[in-house]
Amino acid sequence: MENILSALIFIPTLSAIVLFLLPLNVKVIRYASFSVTLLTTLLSLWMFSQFQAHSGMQFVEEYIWIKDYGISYHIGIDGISLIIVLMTNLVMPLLYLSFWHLNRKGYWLNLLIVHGGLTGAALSLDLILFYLFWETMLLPIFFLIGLFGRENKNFMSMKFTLYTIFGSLLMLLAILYLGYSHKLQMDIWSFSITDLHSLVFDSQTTLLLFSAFIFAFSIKIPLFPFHTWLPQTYRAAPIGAIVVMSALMAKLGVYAIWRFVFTLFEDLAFKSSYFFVTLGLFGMIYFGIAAMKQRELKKLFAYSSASHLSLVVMGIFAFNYYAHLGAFYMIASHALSSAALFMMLGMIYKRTQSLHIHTLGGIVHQAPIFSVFFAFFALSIVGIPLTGGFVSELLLIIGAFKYNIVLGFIAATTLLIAILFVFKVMQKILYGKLKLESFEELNLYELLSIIPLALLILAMGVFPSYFLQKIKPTAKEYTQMETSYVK
Amino acid sequence: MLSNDIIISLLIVGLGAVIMMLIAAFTKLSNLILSYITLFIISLAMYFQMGYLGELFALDIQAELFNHMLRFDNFASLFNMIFLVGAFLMIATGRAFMQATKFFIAETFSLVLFAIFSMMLLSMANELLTAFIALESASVAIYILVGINRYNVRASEALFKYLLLGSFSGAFFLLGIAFVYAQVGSTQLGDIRQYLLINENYELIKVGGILMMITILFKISAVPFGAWTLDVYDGASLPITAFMAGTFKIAIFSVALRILLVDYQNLSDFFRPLLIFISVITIIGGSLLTLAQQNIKRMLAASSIVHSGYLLIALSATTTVSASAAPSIIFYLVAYFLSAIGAFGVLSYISHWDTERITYEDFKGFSHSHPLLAAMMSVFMLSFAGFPSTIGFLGKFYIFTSAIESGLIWLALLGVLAAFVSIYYYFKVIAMMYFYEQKQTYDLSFSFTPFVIGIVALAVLWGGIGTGLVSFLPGANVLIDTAQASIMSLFL
Amino acid sequence: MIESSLLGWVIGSVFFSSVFIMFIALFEKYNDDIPKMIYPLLGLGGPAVSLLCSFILMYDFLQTGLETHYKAYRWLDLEGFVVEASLMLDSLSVAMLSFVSFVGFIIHVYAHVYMKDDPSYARFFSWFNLFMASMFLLILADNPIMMFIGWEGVGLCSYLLISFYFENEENVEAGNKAFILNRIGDFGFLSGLALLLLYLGDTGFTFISLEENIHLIPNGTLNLIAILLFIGAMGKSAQIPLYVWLPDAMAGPTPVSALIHAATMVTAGVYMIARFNFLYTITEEVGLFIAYIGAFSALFAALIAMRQDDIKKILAYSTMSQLGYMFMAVGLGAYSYGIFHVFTHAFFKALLFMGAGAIILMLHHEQNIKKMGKLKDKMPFIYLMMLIATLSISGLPPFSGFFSKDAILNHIFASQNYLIFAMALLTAGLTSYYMFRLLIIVFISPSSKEHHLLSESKLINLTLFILSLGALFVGFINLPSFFGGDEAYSLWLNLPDAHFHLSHTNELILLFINIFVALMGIAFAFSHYKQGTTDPYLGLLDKPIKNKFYMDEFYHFVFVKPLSWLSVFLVKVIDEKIIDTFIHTLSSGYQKISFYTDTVQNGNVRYYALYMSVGIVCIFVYLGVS
Amino acid sequence: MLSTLLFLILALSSLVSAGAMIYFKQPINSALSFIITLLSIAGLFALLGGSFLFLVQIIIYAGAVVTLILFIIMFLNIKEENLPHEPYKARWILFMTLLVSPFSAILISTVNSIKFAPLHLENFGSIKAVGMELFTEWILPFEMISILLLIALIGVVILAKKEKSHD
Amino acid sequence: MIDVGSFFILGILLFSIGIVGMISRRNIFVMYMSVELMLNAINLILVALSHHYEDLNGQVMAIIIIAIAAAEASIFLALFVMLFKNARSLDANFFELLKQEKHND
Repeated sequence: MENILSALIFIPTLSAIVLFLLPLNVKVIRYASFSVTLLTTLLSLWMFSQFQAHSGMQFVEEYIWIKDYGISYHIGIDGISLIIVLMTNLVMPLLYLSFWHLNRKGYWLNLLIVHGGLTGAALSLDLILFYLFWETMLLPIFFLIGLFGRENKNFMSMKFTLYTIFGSLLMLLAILYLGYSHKLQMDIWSFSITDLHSLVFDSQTTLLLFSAFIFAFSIKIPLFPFHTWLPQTYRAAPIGAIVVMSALMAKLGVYAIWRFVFTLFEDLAFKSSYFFVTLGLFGMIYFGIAAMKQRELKKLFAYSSASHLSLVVMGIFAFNYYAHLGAFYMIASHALSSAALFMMLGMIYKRTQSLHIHTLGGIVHQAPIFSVFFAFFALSIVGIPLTGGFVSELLLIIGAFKYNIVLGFIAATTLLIAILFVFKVMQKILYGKLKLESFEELNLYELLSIIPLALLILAMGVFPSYFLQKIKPTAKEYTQMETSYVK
Repeated sequence: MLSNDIIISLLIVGLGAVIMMLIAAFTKLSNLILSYITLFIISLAMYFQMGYLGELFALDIQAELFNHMLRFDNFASLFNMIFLVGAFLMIATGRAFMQATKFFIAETFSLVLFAIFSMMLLSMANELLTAFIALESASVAIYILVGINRYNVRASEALFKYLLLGSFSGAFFLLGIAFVYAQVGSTQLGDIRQYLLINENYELIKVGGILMMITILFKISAVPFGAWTLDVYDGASLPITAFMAGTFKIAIFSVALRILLVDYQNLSDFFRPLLIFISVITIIGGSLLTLAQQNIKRMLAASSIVHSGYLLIALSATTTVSASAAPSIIFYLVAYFLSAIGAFGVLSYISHWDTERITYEDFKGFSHSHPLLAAMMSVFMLSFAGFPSTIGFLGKFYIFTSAIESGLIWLALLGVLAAFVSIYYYFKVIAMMYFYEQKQTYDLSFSFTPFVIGIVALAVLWGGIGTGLVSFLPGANVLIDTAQASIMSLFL
Repeated sequence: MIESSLLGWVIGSVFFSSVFIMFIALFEKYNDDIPKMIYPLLGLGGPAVSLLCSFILMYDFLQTGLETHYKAYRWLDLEGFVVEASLMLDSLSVAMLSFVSFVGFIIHVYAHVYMKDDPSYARFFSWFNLFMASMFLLILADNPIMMFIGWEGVGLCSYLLISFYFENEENVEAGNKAFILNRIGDFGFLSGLALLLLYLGDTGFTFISLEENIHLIPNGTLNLIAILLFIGAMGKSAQIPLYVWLPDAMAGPTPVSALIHAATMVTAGVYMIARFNFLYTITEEVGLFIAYIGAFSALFAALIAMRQDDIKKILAYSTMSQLGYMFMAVGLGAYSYGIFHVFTHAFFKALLFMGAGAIILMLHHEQNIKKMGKLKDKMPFIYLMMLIATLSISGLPPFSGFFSKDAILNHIFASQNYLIFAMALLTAGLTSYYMFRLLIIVFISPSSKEHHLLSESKLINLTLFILSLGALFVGFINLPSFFGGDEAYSLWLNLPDAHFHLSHTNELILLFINIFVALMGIAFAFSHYKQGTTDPYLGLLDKPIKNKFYMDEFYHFVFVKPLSWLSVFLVKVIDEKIIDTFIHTLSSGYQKISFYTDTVQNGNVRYYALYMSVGIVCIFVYLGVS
Repeated sequence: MLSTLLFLILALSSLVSAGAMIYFKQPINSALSFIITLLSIAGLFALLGGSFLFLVQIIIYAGAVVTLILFIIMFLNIKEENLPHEPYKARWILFMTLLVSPFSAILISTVNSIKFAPLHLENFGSIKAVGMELFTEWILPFEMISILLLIALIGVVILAKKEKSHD
Repeated sequence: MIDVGSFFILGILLFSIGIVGMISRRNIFVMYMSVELMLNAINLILVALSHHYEDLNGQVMAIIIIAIAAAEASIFLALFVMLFKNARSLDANFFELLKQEKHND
């Protein structure tokens, strides 16, 4: 079972291709793809059980791909990629359940491909390989938006794709330059980060490369000036795509900063940490306030997740143990909560064909179970104790204080940011007078799709130490700097 | 004797051409059978060619025939192989189209074979005038193929433009030969190199080089010499367009590489800025032109200008230290040629009538009626756009790395930006196929064309992700190795 | 030992009863054969069990005097920083536990009657018990993190219960307001904790270890932490400036107001300060600040209460001002007095609310006192109860309120903060004034219209009666030496109180002053409201007081308006106008250029040749110059 | 001396007739003046001693090609209205001359940069010698020419073949 | 005293005239003849060079080029016939079908 990671990557992808080629009806495809995701989930859980709690790479596989350029199929997993992979494999099957009765063949297949792409991007340790997956997972999103979106879906799918690809193309250039300079310095091509780690550049080159990478990732996350695609895209995109984007892809952007930017440009990342911590906090507040007056639920939660992700970015750039741990934990917990929330938005949309806050109201009267779950997930976004959100926010705040007292206070406002809109939303759509003539209660599939998430979020809030133990070593990786760093 | 079995595939093609001509003249065989015969001839030639492809540094088969007029080396053999494959795929993918349209008369196939024959000579030519004759005869064959549908005004206009401008530009090549001859007293490529190594004053050779370069730039449709491209590609019928875009362009590059690498190495300092400038304006102009096109055929034509721009980047990189530049050109050529054959194949398959203008509109909802074809088309578009996991990506990868390697990082940046723009117009096709309701229905006759296209699509994908892990299938590795070997064989 | 796990059960029983109730209620409609009895059973059973457990624990504690610790599991374990999910029972928590569990249970019984016809009875009890659970956690936590979890929990439950009648969006608004203001407090609390963690995190993070290592923190930081924690207390205990949520919180059902917004939750702030006594004893200036805040809040609330007509609002403001007393006490280092006042206050304030609730219930949910009147002989028992409570809150001997309030006043005087003392005294007078205003208007003064009342319920009267005993007698457990007592309660609590000596003569004088002030208030109330319910004109202050000093409007204009404006600005202007426009201009500009370029492609072969020759000439010019 | 004179006359006539060729409106006229150009070039060949080329030039070019052109022109019996109406011809020519002049100037200057042997007139391009050269050294290009002509033949057949139009 | 160089220069001049004629005239016959003129100019140069080098390569090349020119000539003329039949025009500007149809945006 030493090829477990490859299995995780390729089982979904290949099965998607096979299912596409076979002339099957939707029902079969749905069952098949669901069972595939279930299988990968089981595999990933097994892998989790085998995972040792140390900071090194594990389950490493390496095969030559293009030898003249030292490109190799080099994958491995450590604490943080473990989070991404686990989250991907946990969310995906539930996502399938959440809109089980959808009769669109392409939906399932694209999701499968995205599944594989995400896993691959999270696991690859070779820049070219990473780039391959990074781009590949863009395509299904493009299709999902274009095929199943609403309103100006075609325009938005194109805009989203161009926006993202623009970033990644610059990154590609940087990657190539890195490989070349490895040739210059070690006179052999290589794109494996373990080799590139040892390169040395003059400050200006480093800055350029660094910013190329950061640019690409901060579009995906998104960070402050590069976020304008987000609300419109979320508005146009179908729920499946949104769940993937907000719950998984955005996190992948943060992960990529950690994996590549920190590995390659450790010092510069560390020097510029102040800037990014500030940017992160600014983004957190900016998006939080921007979300306040949104009336379209998808856009609202788009902004809210952007705000949380800025907080995460702050965390990983704060370069201390607590902040890093908090960031990781928030990646996980927020992935779960936002996935659940967007799924439930999808359920609302399925029932009412509208996500505008004014058309909804008084759902409690007809669907108490739905309301309880919705409220629970909304509160987990706010970071109520006994949810994973609370632990992560606690750790992040401590980390921020450790980084700098003043910024610590700003970071602590995260307690206030989310409540600006979450309670409004609950008031408007759950409470209040009855606006809808009928809102049917969750059916079995939908229940099955969200109950695991709810339980997991609770467990993460109640037994954090259990969940943290396997990622603790990784979080320590870049914290040796605290000592050298005098504030 | 030795020389014969070296050029045996060449002879096969030549003879086949003549035979086809005679068959066309004296029998009334149907298009179908003729195409099968042609395919058979080509595959025979391929079979013989294959032998030389395998052994990389086979010095013993290095031979110069006909008192150094021809030079047979790995370089030539690789290109010959590509031409043969190109012709094969062109006919195989274009068959349905050729059947649907009446005007592909019997002579077509012999012309195709003649064109291939001339191209093979071109890639072997070791003497300037020989090269020109080969170029000219290939061009003439293609002129006629462009105008093959002579009742179509557009086709004849395309022929007119191409012929006039072609012969106009050809004159420059000849003038260039004259200048070279004036200085060196010979037109053998080896001699020119020798002369440059020994002598100091090479003004005329330089001028001659420029004059010959003009023709080459014209043929690979670099801005500002490539204005004909859109119209001619548009006017020609689809398989022919594919043939021009794929195979013929490669032939031009074969001779260009030979001349530039072997003979004009010492003048590279002079040519570099020229090539860089031209590649820049080619890329910019091409990108600008492409965005404006409504007709997919024209769009592909214009985008072929952009691809020539990429190739010119690598070509200008060859004038520097970069060793990987020249192989990267070959790789990119193969990548582009596969994608182009495929894309035009799909186009030709879905358009029964040549007069039909395939606009973006016509593609609306194509995936609903033909999911597989749409998927293939998407693969080709992605490969054009240089999307990862297609061969197009690796092609761009090599080009850009070679550019960076030779310190032309700004060119690489430009290329990246152009690639970004290209994403737009290639993805537009995909969007049209998938995201819109069906406009018009194609009732397509069943034939084995789609299978060929499918194989090409698989090749495109495999070229992008193919690894050494699967030994029996040559991946990107093997191709790039072969390219490097052939480039080295130039200097032996 | 067995009791330690009982600590867990104190919380567990209520928590699980809440969870069960919720699940049964949610899935009720899927099978109909659920006996309706199950809800009261669980809803009252949970608190009963926890009451039992806590009595056992308290008994044990009073016997042995040993602190009990119960460690459930390791909640968070980062190198150097460990948080256990563990509970602690010491004198302070026993003091809180005693009345929380007791009053809590009583109010549950009361609520059972109050809510029995409500369709969402189950929802109510599920949340009510959840609140109990969080409150117990808050009290019994042995480290600040656990305390904070309880702290947030009670906040959440109060939000849920305030917006219990959610058909009316104003109630939901009130709930949101409560939660948001609490959250602002929590922001301070959590920041304080984070700072504590930074300094003391790796030396263990229980209250005990904190107490040991508190000296490691530099002084300035210490003050900062103290203030931050107090901000938390402000939010929870409705002190200026974070008080505005409390009056609106009365939107919830009356039992909620009685339990959460009078007896227990709002006093959590005081409890927290007392918990952190080791911190506040070494930061006097912060303590003084706290005391001033308390004093101002007390006076402010008392003033507003004079002109309120909603019976529950009046009580809410009185709660706020009583809390002010407590903060004065703890601020000036009299932790035990503060806690003692919390203790007594729990009884009489709960009694007041429940009485009010009873009235409201019988008057078909009429809350405006101006519409009541002459109820004395219609509901004599309730009148009696209310009277006891009112006397107690007005601080007249021998009622419980007297002892606690008197102790606090004495302490303030002894600590020579005369300004605070003056305010406290004035507040005392005002308190008795507005409380009797309420009493008189409701029960005595002539009423315009005739009420036909619902019958009063025995069970409710029983609960009132029990509490009234508390309101009467609990005062005696902390009998000061002046009355021959030995302040047993304070001694038993043994918190690090600041002690100031005060001569018996002074005490006597103070005693009389206090009683006199209270009586004055009563007298004024009688003189004003004997005949009619019309309020006398108060000159300049009249309008501001009526409008609660325009605080809500102030907040609205200073915080809410600008924020929402900013939100719109960010999205509509910065995102859409500036950034997006920039991007779109780029793309459209490129498209324009490309369409211009296309005109070069004019289809004329001669022009193509011309372009060629131009290119050629350019190349040759380059050749010429090079 | 004589050769100089001859050269000057022939060069002048070729240039002038070439200019005339690109200027005349009627294709017939320009074809005729083109013949004059060709003939004078043939004369220059002779001056350079390429006797065989002299013949070839006269026979193939002046004889065959241009005659063919003339024949076609006649055959199409082009009337006045078929001719393009070129109001700006003179301007175009002027403009192009200006445009091209740097090109030719630079070429000429480069040519001048090297020293050529002076002209000495004796006939060495005899038919036999040229033939020998052609069939030994240049055999391959010669063969390829044949193929090129073959292709051209096919092309002409295809383009000119009579056939029922299908539409 | 003239030398081979002057032939060379003459050839270049004729070549340039050819370019001019090719571009500035609209009559397709004249355009074609200009191309032919260019080829002749090259021939002249080659022959002059062969004279200069005293070998026959130049002349042979000239012959070959004449042959090429002949080949082109045949196609040109066939094309002209075809075009004239289709369009009844000798005007190069007349053939402008192949361009971007007016896009409306």
